[in-house]
Amino acid sequence: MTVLSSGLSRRELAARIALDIPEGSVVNLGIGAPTLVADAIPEDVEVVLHTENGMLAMGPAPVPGHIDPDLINAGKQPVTERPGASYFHHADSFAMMRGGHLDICVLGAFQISEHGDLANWHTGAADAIPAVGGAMDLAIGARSVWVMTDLLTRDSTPKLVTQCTYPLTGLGCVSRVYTDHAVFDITPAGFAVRELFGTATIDALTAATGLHLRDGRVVPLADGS
Amino acid sequence: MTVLSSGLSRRELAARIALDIPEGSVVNLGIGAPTLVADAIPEDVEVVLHTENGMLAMGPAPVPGHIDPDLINAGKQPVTERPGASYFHHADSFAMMRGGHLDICVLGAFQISEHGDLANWHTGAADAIPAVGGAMDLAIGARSVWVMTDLLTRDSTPKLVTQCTYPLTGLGCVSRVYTDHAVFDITPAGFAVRELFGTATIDALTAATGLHLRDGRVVPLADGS
Amino acid sequence: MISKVCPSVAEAVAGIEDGATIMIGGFGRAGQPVELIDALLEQGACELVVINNNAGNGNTGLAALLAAGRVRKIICSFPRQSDSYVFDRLYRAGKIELELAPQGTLAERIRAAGAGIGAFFTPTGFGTPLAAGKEHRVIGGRDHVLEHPLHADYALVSGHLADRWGNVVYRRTARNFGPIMAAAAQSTVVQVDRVVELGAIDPETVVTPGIFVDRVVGVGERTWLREGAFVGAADAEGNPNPSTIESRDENR
Amino acid sequence: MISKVCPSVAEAVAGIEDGATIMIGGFGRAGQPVELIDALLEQGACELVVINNNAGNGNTGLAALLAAGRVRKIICSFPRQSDSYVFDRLYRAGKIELELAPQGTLAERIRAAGAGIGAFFTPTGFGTPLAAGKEHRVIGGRDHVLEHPLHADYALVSGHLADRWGNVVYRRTARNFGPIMAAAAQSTVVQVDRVVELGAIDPETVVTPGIFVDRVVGVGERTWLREGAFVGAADAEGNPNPSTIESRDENR
Repeated sequence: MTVLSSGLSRRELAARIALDIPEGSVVNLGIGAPTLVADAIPEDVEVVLHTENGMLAMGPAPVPGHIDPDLINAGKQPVTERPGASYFHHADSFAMMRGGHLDICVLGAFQISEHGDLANWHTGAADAIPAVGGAMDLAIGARSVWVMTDLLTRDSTPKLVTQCTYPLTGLGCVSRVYTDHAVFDITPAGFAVRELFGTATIDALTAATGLHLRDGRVVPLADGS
Repeated sequence: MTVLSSGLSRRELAARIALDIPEGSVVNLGIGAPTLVADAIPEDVEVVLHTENGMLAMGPAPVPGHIDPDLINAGKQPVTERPGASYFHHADSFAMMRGGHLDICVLGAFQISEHGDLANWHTGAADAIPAVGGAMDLAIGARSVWVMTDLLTRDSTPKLVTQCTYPLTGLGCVSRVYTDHAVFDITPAGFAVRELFGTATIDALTAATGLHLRDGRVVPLADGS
Repeated sequence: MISKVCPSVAEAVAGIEDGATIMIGGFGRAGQPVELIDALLEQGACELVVINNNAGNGNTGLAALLAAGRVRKIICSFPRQSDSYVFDRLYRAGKIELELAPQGTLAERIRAAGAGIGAFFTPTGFGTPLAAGKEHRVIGGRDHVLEHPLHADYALVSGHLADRWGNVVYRRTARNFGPIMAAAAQSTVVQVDRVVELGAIDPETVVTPGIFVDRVVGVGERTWLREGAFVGAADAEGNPNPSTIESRDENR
Repeated sequence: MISKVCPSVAEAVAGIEDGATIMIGGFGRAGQPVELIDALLEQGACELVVINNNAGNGNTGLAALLAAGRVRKIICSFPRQSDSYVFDRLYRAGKIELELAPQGTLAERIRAAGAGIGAFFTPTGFGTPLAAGKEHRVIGGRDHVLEHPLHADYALVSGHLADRWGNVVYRRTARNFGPIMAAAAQSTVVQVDRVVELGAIDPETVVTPGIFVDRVVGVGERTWLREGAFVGAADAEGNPNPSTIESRDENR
């Protein structure tokens, strides 16, 4: 049985995701790891970043000494403003999301099912303080919902599953999952491997996840299985 | 039987209505005759006029040669802008109305029932082209809905009725009716005469309308019945 | 580079299909995208369903589209105006279908479409013929009726300034239905007096963010404006009235 | 003459009753009306129901109100933050009630209250625990749940500038919940950096029209601003960081 070696780093994965974002897209990067994607979009490529706290055309973190506390992202980190930016209130911001106007959002996940169900807001643990934020609105709102996550948890439990056991964020909403070892499309027949990273093979992924995986590679790589 | 002599002119009635508008009120004057009320509000009294096509603090008609076609009222007549004005889109404008934020609106009417039902958008005639505009939104939205109307139609049919026969604009929404001969409050017991104009008497009003009218005068006038 | 700017109104309305549902901004003349409507007339699409507050007036703009027999149905709040004779004639002849909505319900239905709301309960219209047949519910002791979103294939909107990303600002009461229609349509075309540089519009003042806009076309400043400032030069219909122009520089 | 201007934050929050439902603007620190919250703490009202996106962080502002035991229940979307230890402790001790809503549903419920909408169907949350027990309906082939408006007795909002009529403009992402909360409450109190003359705010740029505002109070400009322009002088928490102030004139 093939074993998965170490996969892409988060920064490498963010760069890989950035490559798939067409110029002109309006993109929401949620909070946490997906926000790394912003740094990987080339300066001369016009991708419009939406932050749900009321802004389009968000720019990168400010240089030291130029933090404007009135200008933050959904993760409450200081950001900047790009030419072409706009501000709006929360109802308008979520109208953009719920109304299907965002092209892409990239979210983290606890679990993704082969039907595209997403669980990313609550572990279900009895003592956990639940906090959902804008995750459910993004999950049902963006035209394409991509997940950026490790394939496995620290204790090697797969995050890609046949059925989510954690409380759901949205049903059938995820279209693609970017992990450290491979990219998966969600198809009517379940997970399809779109791309393999490093030494990963479909066999190794199957062994690690216990899932039935289809080969859905659009551009087979020389070093693929 | 007492007979009603000629009552107040529209301009006089508009001035009477203006007296009842407290400073600081936000007021919508609909279209047609009620718009005359605007001219009767003293310059130094701050009443904020709302026009449903997206403006607060509308001012009077422009001087000749200063018509701005982008600045009109709900009747599509050119108006001006006062200091403290604001502009907003149609959904926000009607949110103000439906959300109960207007203090007063003054509307015209075909019929008003003793329960406060209003009919002012459609005669019900088969060949009439129906047009409702913002009347229904004002009727249910403003905190106080006042009607400005003649007591009788040209053929002496009363506009104040026990039950409207024309298609309704809103149910139980009118609180006061200003007519050329008297001002009426709508009370749980029906119409109450609040004030008489000129030589009008409650007997004469009763004779003209066939209604049971209560005497609800708050400040009895020396020349009243 | 993102550029939604079209070189001509003809290109801005290209591709609109027969049978399309089209939102057209404006309240009377204010905010009516006259140049885009003229281009649509030229373009030829027919059997259209039009959503507008009114049903056209005079002989130009929306009225001209109606007169040319290109509109199958109109959804509006106030078709009857002193000079809405084109619509009046078609309606009385049974040549156009009319769906009437209270103006605030019309606006909220358009807003709901853009905001992804499936339906909403409103007190407006309860007990009137315009609520006939609609689902009714008492909420908080008050009667409400259920209303559904109004979606469209296209929105034709008139703004004041826009940049190449489609950020738009409006002028005064010409704003009216523009922002909500821009958000409610699959494809939104905005005509503006002037296309300005990206970054020239203060982000705090953007009314329609570019996310809602697909095409932008500049149609030139109106005669009563100069650099966006009012100089006084029109009648109420928006027709130029040069005798009233204040210190207008004809060489501009 | 209309003047909604209060001479002090104490007068701005006077009259807030025990048991009141209070919307508090802000997303994290941005737009949080800290001076009004401090005044409310001083004022003494208790058994409050608070509606805010978060549940306070650090020891100041909303967190201080919670720490003082004055809040019975909080309605929010995201109570858990790295420094939300005050809420965390109260919640785990069963000393505060939590109603959790998806952020967009929270915003839309607030908007619905201000807009007089009785209820609305939204696709957000369907199939999740946050939709449990809520009415469900398939509209246009899509699952929706029914959500109801969130009203409040008071809204405490932080803006940038206001005039004596209560017209308000905000700064950048500090706008967030301010405009919709101002419209949803029976009584709205807005703190701003500066109160300006009536007419000083361009009518095209007003974000919250005065119709939604009952009281206005100026609390002084933040250290990182000068005449409303950013000069760079704070850390991410909004604490002054004078070493980074650019050419700040200390005599102003």
